[in-house]
Amino acid sequence: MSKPVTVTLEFSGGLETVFNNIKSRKVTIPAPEDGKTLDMGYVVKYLADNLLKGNRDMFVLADKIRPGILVLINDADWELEGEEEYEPKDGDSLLFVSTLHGG
Amino acid sequence: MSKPVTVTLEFSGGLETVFNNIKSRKVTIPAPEDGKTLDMGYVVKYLADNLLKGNRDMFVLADKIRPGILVLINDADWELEGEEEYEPKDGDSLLFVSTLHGG
Amino acid sequence: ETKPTLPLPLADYTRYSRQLLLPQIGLPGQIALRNAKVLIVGLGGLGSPATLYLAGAGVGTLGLIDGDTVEESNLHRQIAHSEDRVGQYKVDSAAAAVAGLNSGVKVRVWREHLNTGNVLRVLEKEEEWDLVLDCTDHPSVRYLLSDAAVLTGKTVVSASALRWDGQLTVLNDPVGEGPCYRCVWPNVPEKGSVVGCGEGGILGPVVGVMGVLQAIEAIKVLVSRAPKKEVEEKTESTKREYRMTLLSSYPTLQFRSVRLLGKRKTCPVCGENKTITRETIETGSDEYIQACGGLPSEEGL
Amino acid sequence: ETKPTLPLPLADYTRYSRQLLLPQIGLPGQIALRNAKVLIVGLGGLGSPATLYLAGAGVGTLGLIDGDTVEESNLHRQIAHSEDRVGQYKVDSAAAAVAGLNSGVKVRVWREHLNTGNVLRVLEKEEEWDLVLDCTDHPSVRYLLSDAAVLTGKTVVSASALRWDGQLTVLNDPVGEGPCYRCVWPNVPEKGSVVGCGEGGILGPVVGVMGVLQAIEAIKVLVSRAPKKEVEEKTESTKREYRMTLLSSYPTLQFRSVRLLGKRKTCPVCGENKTITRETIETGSDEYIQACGGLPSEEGL
Ligand SMILES: [Zn+2]
Ligand SMILES: [Zn+2]
Repeated sequence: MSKPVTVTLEFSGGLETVFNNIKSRKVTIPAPEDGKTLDMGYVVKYLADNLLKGNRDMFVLADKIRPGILVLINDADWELEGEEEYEPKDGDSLLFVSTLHGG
Repeated sequence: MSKPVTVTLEFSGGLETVFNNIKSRKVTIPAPEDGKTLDMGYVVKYLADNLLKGNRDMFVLADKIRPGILVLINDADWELEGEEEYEPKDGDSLLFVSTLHGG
Repeated sequence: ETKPTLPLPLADYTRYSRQLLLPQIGLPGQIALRNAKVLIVGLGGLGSPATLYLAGAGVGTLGLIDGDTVEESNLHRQIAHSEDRVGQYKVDSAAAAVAGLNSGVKVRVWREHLNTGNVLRVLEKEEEWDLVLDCTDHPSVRYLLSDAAVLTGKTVVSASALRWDGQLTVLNDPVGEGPCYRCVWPNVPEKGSVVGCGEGGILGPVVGVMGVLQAIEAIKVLVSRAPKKEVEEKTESTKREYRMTLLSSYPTLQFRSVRLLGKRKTCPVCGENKTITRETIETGSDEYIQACGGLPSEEGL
Repeated sequence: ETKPTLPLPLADYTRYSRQLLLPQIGLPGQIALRNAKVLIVGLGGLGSPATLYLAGAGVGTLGLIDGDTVEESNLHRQIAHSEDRVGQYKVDSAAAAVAGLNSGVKVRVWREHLNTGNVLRVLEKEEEWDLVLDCTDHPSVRYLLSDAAVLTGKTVVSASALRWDGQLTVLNDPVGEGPCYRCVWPNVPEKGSVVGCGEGGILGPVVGVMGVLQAIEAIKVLVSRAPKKEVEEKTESTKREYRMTLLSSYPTLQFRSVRLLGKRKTCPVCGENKTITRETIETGSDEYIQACGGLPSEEGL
């Protein structure tokens, strides 16, 4: 069974507007109640259910990160780390970046 | 007696030109042979004696960091950390920044 | 004016003296800049400073493409334009600014938006560009330009900005090796789905910083292709990393450099199963229409 | 043009619409910018873009001081100037650029270098500046300007650049609380002692980025003094930190933000034993002369 992890959560590119204008914050993610693994898939759903204040569709589609959002674990694309299966460690930085199109 | 430490050494603002154009490099600083403490005062002298390739006066004056150079330990002014007496730990980032005046 | 023995016109040694002093530029770098042809797509908040700084640096030929005209509400951030050029095509206004700053730069203009009908012609047939700057304000055009750049073998220096934030990446660099826009953003957003489609505010110098950074990265790409210089920087030899620079300027100024995945095997334009080709572009795949409200932008962000 | 009931001229709502949309600016912020008076010291590589972007943003009054005239070798990086203004005072050339971009901005010019004889007059007596930008190219002037700003209670947005590198700090902010230039760089360098005195190369967009960042920081300082806005950012409440932003753009683009010591008790201008006063400045302490070759700069970096 997983333990809770404390990570630094960061939002950029406008995503902060659906997370109560958080740019950067330390957050403790509790272990899943069903005894499952505390992985990034769970973190995304947890954030959408608990921290998100605005339009849920801006962040997830059917509980998956939505197109146009880059997820970075310790400043590297999460696909380099195993994507939804990565199990965050205490002190990890999780950065969610929305594509910008303006010019 | 001190043990060797492995730090990331970085130079900015033109100081890299007297350090063989190193911008960033992992370096292991050996323990002082005289059994003294491996502190920042020692590190500065060690760098001047061993890594510096150009004009020594650009980096030190009488073995002390010269005016116009900011020393940052893990991105904070070394005076916040104890200056010459700070004992670097493995993994520390030591950044030496020369003042720039151009505009 | 040019003595046959001088590799640059005599006046250039004075004009670019402060830049020639840089060992990473020097004479080979300046010659590379002079011979370079750079296409700038979009003459708004990004394209304005990018164009001025590339002109200042002595890039020999600049191509400018944009179908918009200058409006007064552009002037808070689009510093290549001016009040007395309101109503002109942005490319003509920017060409005037270039002529004022550096009359030695050749400028070609296209008074049209980049679209599926003209992209291959502009990118490849009408001029041999060494580099392309994505300074557009629309996701559809970003995908289209990147696709066409992969197909025609061009590196793209891409930037974007909104509100207080900015993003910068150099795409398809080295050509055929680096990731493209689709490798970085594989899922084309639909209209209304992403923060940033539609109307959002923007601070002038925020988009300005991103445009100036594009000029730095463009100069580095062009100069890196010059014959090797005397001084080579000593850097840790590491596997080539692809990065994106993020700016977040409010409440505190913060830049970060994040590591990208690199080229994606599943990318439809540079991956193993290519479904985007010259032909699909020329026949006008409607994918570009769907993204974030379609082609072309009339908003003039 | 202005209806008595409107807090801004009607045309401003259109002109600054994209900036008014930002909740951190909004109407109170735009009014603060319109009422603001900003002094820009140095109209070279930093001052050029800083001036243009502040003018674009609608800062009501800009003061420009510089004793240099425009030379052709400036134009690769000093984008507020132009070929047909070579030979003019830089302040007049920059004023022309401001007038072209935003004729609503009032401009005052001083065709002289900042020195011990004029600094208190320009900073305090002739106009009530809300903010000062240090865009100079000389260490002596940087110390002099910072000293005078502390003594007259002005915040300074200070930047510098050389080769591929840049540095940015906001000094004396909040006024009386934040560190000054001497708190950051307590030991005045002597001529020839520091990399960067004398002739060094510079890439245009590198100094350009730093100047545009000055404009961002200046706008934030000015807007932060406006009456509180509706939306307040939620940030971790932490002790006020003072930071310097460093740019290193070669071989890879890298910004970092480093934490400064803050105000220094031993600082001769803002510490416990003040040895620098209005009087020592006005009588022309020769300390400013010693630093890095003395006042004023004739090099026009
Ligand atoms: Zn691709
Ligand atoms: Zn001080």
